[in-house]
Amino acid sequence: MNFGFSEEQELLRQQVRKLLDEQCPMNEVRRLIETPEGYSRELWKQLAELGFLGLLIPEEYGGAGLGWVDQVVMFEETGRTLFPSPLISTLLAASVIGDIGSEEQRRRWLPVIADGSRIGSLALLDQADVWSTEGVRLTARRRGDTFVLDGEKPFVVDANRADLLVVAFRTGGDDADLALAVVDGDVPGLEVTPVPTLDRTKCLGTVRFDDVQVAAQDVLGAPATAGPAISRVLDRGAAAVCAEMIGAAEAALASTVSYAKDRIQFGSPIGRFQGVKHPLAEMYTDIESFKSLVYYAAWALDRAPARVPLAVSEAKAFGSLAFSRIGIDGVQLHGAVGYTEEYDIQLYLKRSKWARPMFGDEDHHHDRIASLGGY
Amino acid sequence: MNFGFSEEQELLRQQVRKLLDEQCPMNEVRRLIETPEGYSRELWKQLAELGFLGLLIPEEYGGAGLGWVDQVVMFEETGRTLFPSPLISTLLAASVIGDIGSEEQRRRWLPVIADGSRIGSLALLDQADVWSTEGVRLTARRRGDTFVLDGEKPFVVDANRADLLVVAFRTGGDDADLALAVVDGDVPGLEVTPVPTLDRTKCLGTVRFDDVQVAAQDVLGAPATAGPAISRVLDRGAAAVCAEMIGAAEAALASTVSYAKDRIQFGSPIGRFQGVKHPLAEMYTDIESFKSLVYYAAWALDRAPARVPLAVSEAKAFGSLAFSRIGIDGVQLHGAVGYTEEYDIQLYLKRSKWARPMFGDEDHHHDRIASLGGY
Amino acid sequence: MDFDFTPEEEAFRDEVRRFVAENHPGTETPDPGAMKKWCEKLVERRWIGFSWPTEVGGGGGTVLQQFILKEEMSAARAPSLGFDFMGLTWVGPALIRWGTDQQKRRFLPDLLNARSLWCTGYSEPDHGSDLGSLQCRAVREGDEYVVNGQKIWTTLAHRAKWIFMLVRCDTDSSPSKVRGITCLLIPMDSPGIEVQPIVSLTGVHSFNQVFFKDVKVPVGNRLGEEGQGWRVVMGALAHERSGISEATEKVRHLEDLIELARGSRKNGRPALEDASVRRKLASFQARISAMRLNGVRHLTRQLRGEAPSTETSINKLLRGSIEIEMSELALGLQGSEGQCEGDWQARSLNFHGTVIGGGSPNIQRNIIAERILGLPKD
Amino acid sequence: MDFDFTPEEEAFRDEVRRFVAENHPGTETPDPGAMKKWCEKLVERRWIGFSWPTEVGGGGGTVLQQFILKEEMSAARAPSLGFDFMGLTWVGPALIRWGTDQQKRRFLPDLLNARSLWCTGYSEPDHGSDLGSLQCRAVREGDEYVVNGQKIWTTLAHRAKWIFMLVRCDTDSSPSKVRGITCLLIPMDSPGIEVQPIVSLTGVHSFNQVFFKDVKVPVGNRLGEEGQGWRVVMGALAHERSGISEATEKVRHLEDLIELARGSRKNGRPALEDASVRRKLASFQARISAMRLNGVRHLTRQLRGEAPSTETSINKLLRGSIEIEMSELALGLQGSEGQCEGDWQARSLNFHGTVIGGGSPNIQRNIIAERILGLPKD
Repeated sequence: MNFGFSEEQELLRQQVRKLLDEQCPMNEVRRLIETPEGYSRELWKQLAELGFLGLLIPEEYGGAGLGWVDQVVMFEETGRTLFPSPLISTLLAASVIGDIGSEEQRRRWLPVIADGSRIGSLALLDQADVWSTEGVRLTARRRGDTFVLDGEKPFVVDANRADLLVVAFRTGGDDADLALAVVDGDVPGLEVTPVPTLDRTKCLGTVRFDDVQVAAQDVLGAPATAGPAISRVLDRGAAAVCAEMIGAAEAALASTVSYAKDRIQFGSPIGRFQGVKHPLAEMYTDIESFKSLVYYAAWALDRAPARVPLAVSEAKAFGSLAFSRIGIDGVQLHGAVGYTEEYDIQLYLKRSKWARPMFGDEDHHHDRIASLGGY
Repeated sequence: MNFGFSEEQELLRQQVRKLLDEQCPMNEVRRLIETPEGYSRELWKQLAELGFLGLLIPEEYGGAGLGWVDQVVMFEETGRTLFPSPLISTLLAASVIGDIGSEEQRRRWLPVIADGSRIGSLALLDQADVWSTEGVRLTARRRGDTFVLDGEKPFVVDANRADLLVVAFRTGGDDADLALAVVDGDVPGLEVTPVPTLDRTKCLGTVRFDDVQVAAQDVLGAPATAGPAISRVLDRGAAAVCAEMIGAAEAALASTVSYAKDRIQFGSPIGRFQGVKHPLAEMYTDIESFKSLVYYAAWALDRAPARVPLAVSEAKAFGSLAFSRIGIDGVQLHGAVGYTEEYDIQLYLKRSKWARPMFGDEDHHHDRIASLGGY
Repeated sequence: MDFDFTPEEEAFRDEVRRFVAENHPGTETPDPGAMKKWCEKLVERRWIGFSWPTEVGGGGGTVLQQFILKEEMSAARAPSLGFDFMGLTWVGPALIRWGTDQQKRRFLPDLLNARSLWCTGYSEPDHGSDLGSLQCRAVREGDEYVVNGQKIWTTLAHRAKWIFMLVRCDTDSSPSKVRGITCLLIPMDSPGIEVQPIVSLTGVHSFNQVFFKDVKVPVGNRLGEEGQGWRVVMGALAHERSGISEATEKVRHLEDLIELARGSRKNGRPALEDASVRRKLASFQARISAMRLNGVRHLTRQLRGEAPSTETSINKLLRGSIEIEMSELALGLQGSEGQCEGDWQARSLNFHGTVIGGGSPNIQRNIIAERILGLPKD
Repeated sequence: MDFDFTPEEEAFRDEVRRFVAENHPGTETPDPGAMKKWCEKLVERRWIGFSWPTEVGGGGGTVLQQFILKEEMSAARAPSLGFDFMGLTWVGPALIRWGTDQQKRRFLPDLLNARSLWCTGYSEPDHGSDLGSLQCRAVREGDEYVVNGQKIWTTLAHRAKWIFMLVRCDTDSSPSKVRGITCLLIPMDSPGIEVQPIVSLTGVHSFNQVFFKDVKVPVGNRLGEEGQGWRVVMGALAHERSGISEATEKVRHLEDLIELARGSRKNGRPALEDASVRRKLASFQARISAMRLNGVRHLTRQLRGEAPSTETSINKLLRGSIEIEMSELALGLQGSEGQCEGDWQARSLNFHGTVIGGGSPNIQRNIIAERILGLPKD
């Protein structure tokens, strides 16, 4: 029993923080999200060179072979600075390949993800907001050895910048007929329509499949393994979003605390008044508790798979509510300037509105907690 | 359009307040609830003499012929002092008789209610917490000209002190077969088992019917009038409870404000701190808004019957939530003494727990608002 | 206690409804041409400045007619009653009460004929919620005032022709007083005025900072006496804040929200079958009714000639929590779509402006706690 | 990061489970005879004072074993580990750290053998949450202290044999300091002590006021030096407040609540089919998990020898809101039955004691805001 990070993990945190503070401070974030790509390819390369893109990828495939607890440390930092990048998407795509891909498939894709030359994403659900295998409706036709896809996956994160998409589809009526395949971002018939987002540090797109052919060798895993793999990656996705939420929530709190100390009204810093102080204390309480839940979920992802679904749902349910409140209260406690484009707090508010539905909102995860608990 | 009380109504308020302050201050309330009867018969007589028991009863039956807005004024005052008495029950029983009773029945019962010699109550539901005609399940057998009742009505308010009970039952399978009858409190076969209450200023009992005979002349109203009459009296009951809630909530706020002004901590009255001041402001906001809703509902009861169901549900839903919070926050803001038997604030907390489910809690009334609104 | 309207009032309501049916341009935010037409029709009826006395060219409408007019317009999602919100809300009533005949003749016709556009200079940096300590100074030099200082959160300053401006005239060194405050009417094209935009979190430019450097204002442009500025402003404020139009606006948002819920699914089932969704909607409905009725109480006080009470602060607090919770429910119903740009999404960000404008919720709580409940100041 | 237990720890868990299975008296609150038997069994195992060093007769259990012991006992709804909660929580650890050999010999055996009953004299009227300003005075006269003053909220003072008492010894006139505070151990039957009951809102007598009039206490009954009282108390406090037992208690209340929901109906349907009921229950579950994990973080700090952080304040805040909301849901599910006397009803009133005890939610918020976030004091 040990609730704490190792020295290596603390070092990792410092490295990531230093890199982001130096290379991607908030003015750079604001600049990047105005560019067509929305992120910095150079910084992406740099992350790859420092080994940060392959933390979870085993060493034999060019990664660092670390675990989710380490990955969470990194995401806390990318969340803190609202670092715009296809990091989570790429990591989740790699995790599916690592999870059920064949040796050959892993060798083919994991090293090029770890070295930063391929960006990945997930295109799982065509039934929006049904965060389970039930959300996969797209049914492939068979044409010889290949599958042919016709349909649409809405709300695909980073769709416009992904070199490869892990696509879920059905080959029959059962859940055993679920399939996952790696589809090239520029395969003929695949069209991505970007969708403007509220949180512009994140990208969304609709992926349209028009007679897209999927070769047998691009289909991941043995028969009947895709369903469970989808469930697992949805949990991993929720955990990743949670980890970024921690960092973002802490930054929102820090920014509001600092404003409360500096802003003088009626002759005192407003942070002296309990009407300001107490909501800040509640934010802190929520964040610390949320951290406990997320760290536990990350440990479960590494070491106790059976505990993952409940741990993840408790974390995401708690965090979705808490971070939403933090975003709103943070803006409100900034008073009128919270409403301006100039102050950063609004960017965290927008992030909270991004994070809440991502991989299921509080209602979804509360419902799941209840089902898992048999009530 | 006029949102305010008349001079007569303000006068009524002063009269009731003066009487209760003089005759039934809080130490008297505390004494009375330790007595077997739980209220003061002398004071009841006095209320009758002053005409306060028959505000709503038409003048030709010995009442004052006033309306619900007047009655609300009086209930605000009885709520303020947590006046222990079977007032609401008696008034509601009279209102059913006045509503659908025959001329003869009115002459028989209304004057003896108005003059204080008979206490009444409602025994409507045998399906607890189904606040509609669906909650009436008790089915009477016919024996010649009389109906025979066998069964139980739980949670009957003031059952132990009622001289007459307005009982709802069924004579067949349709809602048209619903019936209401006046049953004497000491009729053979009727047994009341008192149930200890959390809010001891209020009384509950289970009424058991064992071959209780109801004569035809005691059945109220023409056929098929009982169902609508039950619906109407449930709304009136909710309005009456709301009016008492206003008074109680205002008293809880006043007591907490006064404590916040007097109690010194860290060198200041605690009422200086926003952590105390702001919840008090929220209480005030809730109470004033609740008043608006209740006064409107009272006006609708007098003048616009079609608007009653929605107006009552909006008031009771809002008030159930608000008063619950006020009770809890009131105790909490009193700090440790709020937890003691000695301070009055706990009595208001208990009243809030009484009032919330009475004639439907916030969930019930929110559901009803939604149904009435067609969503 | 009477919540009915007289037959005359009901007849007026019908008149408004007919007018709207005939003249509604089909959208709440028409293009300038259609808006101009809409305003012309309103001017014909004297519904701009409807509650102002007929002697000054107003419509002479009663408080209740005004209430009915606003409520019906809002319910029908009609465009606003003119576009000079600040001018009609603040400047007109203040001019009528405090203006010289010359000032009235000069400014009221434009206001009544929808040809004006005013902004108001109240807030200053570092004194957002604390009007009594404003710093902008006017020094009298002969027949002119020379104004120096800065205003912030000035809505539409970049388009307004005039600013209704509060300055400090006293030479008293202690600044935290309302005594020295004076009201000036200043053309926005005066030399020495500079307007800098403030962009909102949704990228919209409506607020501004306004800088005043040696701006010369003729003494004839002073409204009321020196030191009366506070009363000039507050008198106007009292009569325009029943909160009823806010309640009516919320009724419409709730209708939208119910429609959104009708088209959404939750946990695989229609969202309207979800008990928590239904109850939240119902709770909004109850609270919006409370807002409306609180507004009616405010009206009654007006009708009785009583001083306005705390209904404004109460309704602002109610409104703040309703805005937050409605936005959260709406985005929750939208799910992934809530991550994209859209009306509800913009509303979920924009309400922060309305919640904070005119005093944050904490300021409202202080007002209630200190002025009504008599708790000690912090 | 590791949330697993070692095989040895798991073996100890099994041992506790077996013990409970064999010795559980069938109720959490057994009659005195059964409680005595239960305590004897605990004493045999050295599970009373389990975490105290073996040198003083304690069980020598590790922090984690102690955690496992408490968690399993709570999960099994076993009676408490002894009945002298105050003695075991405050007095024992303080004696072990600060007591003279003679004091240890005199007091520890009774504590370990479940023969003691202590109360603690911290709070005073007007200084409930502000321990540093306590007023109760002890004046040294030869070999004795003479104690005068008053304590309040003294749990079980009417039954305790001894009081673990904080007094002020300094003659310094400025009272708001912890410097002069001293800890005395005083027999409750000393002449000059008077106990007055405080009855709770549920009619239960557990708190008291205790009056001290010229109570003479031998100097040998002083624990630690004069002026060290604050450290004596705080050292003990730090080690007993992981908040894990509170979380485990809440787990059990949640089980009860789910059972209640299982047997209730809402709007004519089983309450567990009601989305809002289910989600509230799930939200309690998530928050209780957070409490437990916050407690584990606290344990880790202890294991690493680090100073305890804010986990206690955090968990007290979490707990407060969970208590309130669980009570509201429970009574909501009970409907009319909630108006009667019963367990949930009593709990819905009683939690006010636990929420306020040890510092109200507002005090916790101040602690977090000032000590952790560095905001200025009010």
